[in-house]
Amino acid sequence: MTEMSKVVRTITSLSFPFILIYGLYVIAHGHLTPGGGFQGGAIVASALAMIIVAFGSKWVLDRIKEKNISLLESVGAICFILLAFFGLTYADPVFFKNFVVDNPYLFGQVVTDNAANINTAGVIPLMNFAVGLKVIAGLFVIVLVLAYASTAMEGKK
Amino acid sequence: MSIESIMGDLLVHAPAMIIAIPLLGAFLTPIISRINGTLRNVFVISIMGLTSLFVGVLANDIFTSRVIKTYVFGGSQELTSPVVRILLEIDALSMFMAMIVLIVAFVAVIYSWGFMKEYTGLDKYYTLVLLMTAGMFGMVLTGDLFNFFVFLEITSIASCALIAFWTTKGESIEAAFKYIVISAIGALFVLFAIAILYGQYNALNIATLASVMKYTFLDKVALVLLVGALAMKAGIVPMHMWLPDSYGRAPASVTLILVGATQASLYGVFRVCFTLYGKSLSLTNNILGLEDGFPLALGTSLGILVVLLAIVTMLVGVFMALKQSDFKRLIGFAAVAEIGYMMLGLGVALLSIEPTGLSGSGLMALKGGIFHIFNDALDIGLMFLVAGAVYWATKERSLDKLGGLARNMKYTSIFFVIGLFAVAGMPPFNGFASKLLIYESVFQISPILSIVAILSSIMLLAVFVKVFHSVFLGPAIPKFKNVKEAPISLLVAMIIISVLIVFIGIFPEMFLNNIVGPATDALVNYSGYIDAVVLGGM
Amino acid sequence: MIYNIPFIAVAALILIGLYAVVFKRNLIKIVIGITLIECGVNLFLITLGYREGGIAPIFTNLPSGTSATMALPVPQALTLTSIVIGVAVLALMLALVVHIYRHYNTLDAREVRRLKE
Amino acid sequence: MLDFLNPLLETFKTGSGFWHPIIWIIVAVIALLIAYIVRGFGNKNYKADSGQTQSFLSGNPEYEKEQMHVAGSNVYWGFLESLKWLYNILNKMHNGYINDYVLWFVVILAILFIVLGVI
Repeated sequence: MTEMSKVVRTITSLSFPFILIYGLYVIAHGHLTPGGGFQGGAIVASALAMIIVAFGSKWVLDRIKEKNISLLESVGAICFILLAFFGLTYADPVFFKNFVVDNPYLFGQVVTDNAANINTAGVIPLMNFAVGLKVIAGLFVIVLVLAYASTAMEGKK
Repeated sequence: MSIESIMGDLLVHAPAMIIAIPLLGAFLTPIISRINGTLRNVFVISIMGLTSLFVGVLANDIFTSRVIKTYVFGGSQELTSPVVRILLEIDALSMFMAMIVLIVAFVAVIYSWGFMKEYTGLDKYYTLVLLMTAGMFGMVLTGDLFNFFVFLEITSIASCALIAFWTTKGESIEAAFKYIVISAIGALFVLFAIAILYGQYNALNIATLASVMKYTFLDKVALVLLVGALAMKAGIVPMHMWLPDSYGRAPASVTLILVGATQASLYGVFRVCFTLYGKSLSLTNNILGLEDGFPLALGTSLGILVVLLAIVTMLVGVFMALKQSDFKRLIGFAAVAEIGYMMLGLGVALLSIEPTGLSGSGLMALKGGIFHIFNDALDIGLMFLVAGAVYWATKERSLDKLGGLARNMKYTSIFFVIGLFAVAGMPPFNGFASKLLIYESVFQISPILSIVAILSSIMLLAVFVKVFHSVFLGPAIPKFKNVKEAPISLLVAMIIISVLIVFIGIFPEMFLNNIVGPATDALVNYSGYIDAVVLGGM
Repeated sequence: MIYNIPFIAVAALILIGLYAVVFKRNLIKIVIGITLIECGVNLFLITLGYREGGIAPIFTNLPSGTSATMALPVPQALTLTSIVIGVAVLALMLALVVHIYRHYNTLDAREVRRLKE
Repeated sequence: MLDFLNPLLETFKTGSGFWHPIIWIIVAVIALLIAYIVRGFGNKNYKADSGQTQSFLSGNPEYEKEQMHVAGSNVYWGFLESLKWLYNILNKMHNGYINDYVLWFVVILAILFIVLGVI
């Protein structure tokens, strides 16, 4: 896919940060509102897909290697599983234990009133971040590679 | 910390670790393979070794004490009723299947070291292999229907990507596409059936569902969808066509794991028939929906169908295998025929089930069928490994062009002979023991079934004698004058499987009493499975 | 009657999807058929979780002092899982179709059959 | 002392019959020994590299060794030929269309629906 017209590229550049922020918001508020790692990650990845469509897959591949994105995806998955493993290192060990609950600093507070308190839910937001990272990288690399493959096929004809 | 407390901790967390360690290894592999290829191979093998430690500890406990173990994720281990936790439930049959999965995955990883050396993209290959292993472990260990679906999909996606690993070959891609279409549709119908059950009983846990199963109209629909879809994933004729395609075109190491994946689906069929619908098997329903005609028990009507499908599976498998000229595709059809034996055991057990339970020849047939799952994984797996070694050495898969390889590949041809006798059910190898169980117990139900099974076994022998003749015997062909023996890792993989084949073949009764027997008892005794999770039993 | 419409839609989606997989020759259409089946199953799951007059199952969304019915979140979680899996399967199938087109120069299912008999 | 061997040496019981692999192996070894002894009674005046080892094809010239190998698809030619009617059906079944693979699944589902009395 070659790059599209200047109008499209400008609009994409303008709207990209907003979509990005919205996606990150959905990831970060996964434990309070409908959404979470996958949904927010899909939103961010659609912003990145928009970049691929507007600027062309070759432009993107010049800037970031597909191998590095795959690495990022692995990191997301490892974070998720390690969070599950950490549950084994605390008292009363269970796999997937919510081990950060009951501390006042990191998502550890217990919900007492009806207000939307983001600093709650323990390990769930952390897992949402991990899943979000994995989904962003995974969907991005899928779209990128598929777009590049179809470009290569057009070039062959 | 004393040894006992460490062993106790290992045992408590073993069910989760069996799934989690391959999963962790899968995602660590891309990072480690950036350092060094050899380090990655060692890492993957050590991950499998660590997993086998947990499998060993858990299997030792389950087969000696014959208890059903549960593991609850993320909460206290005490179960409350109704069960709303995500849990693993491991009885002897699950453990039996987990052992098969472990053996095929471990051997495949060792085999891959030499077999896949010359190809690129191995970080993804090993990631997918470990992911697939985790998926298969999940399928056999889970106590939750929805998790079964999730692990089924993980296994299908990973194995599809592995079948298409040689993307330079059009046939591999075609086989992978056919496989993913079949498995996507199968898995979606499984999910539909799960949704039907969930909508009725508001539960996803297999034990809970089995305890409240009322066998209504919708339950019948769910049973049909589950059995149909899982049978397709297991490769029952006439839904087997994807199986020779994908077995024939995947790399040999992947094919070995695919055998395990197919049998994990077969485990699903066994579990659905005997545990989920265990209480309903002796209930009567009218065939064709007639008000007063043909009242048959569910077990009988399902059993007749399964037996018919099993007969067709055996016959079509061997007849198609006889005419193949592609080495691995031929073994794929032989694998179809072997699946028929397990289904025959299942079908005869369903036919002879009574309200009081299963006993006598029906139980023996079921034992034979379950025993044969293990033997089939080893025998057919060894055949595929030999085919892979021949392909590694000659880069040729057509039986018409191969010949005279026994001169250069002595050890490989010895392993082929062992596999040939084992597949064909010749004493003293393991295939004979399980097939003898099936023949003799099926003979009590209907002699014709037994005759067909023996005939199909004889034809399997004929099929593999043809392969032996055209690949290993005959004059040396100039093209293959300088063919080398397979490298050491391929030989080690084949030795492991051969030793298991001979060991089980010489000591079948010990294996039957200590491993197959508890597995069969656990499968038949559905109330034990329910009691382990649902408080207050049924 | 009005409550049956989702179930009719489920049956229609699954049957249309199966029709597409069984009778359409274009590989892309087969992929679309599988996606339709998946949509049908997802719709079925999400319909099971519907409660009349229920509100979204968010803990902090419940007006204080009232006891409104919340929709059950389990089917929604199941649907989300199924959608995630569906994305992976769809991506894989499309990647394979791209490769098939590269090797066979056609998307006709009747010609993509080097593996037969 | 050798008690641990006892579970290994049990007879394999199938419910209606039994089989002991060790005894079978002993018998097989004895049979092979007898065959080897009988082989010793064979013709002593066999000489390699003489006219004895030449194959005689009714006076026809002998082909090169490479051409004498019966290729894989020619084995069981007669069997396949006589069962042609069966193989025609099977070949039609295995036509490689992905659509038909799914169609078979639908057919089996329909049969299951009928047999289990849903419809």
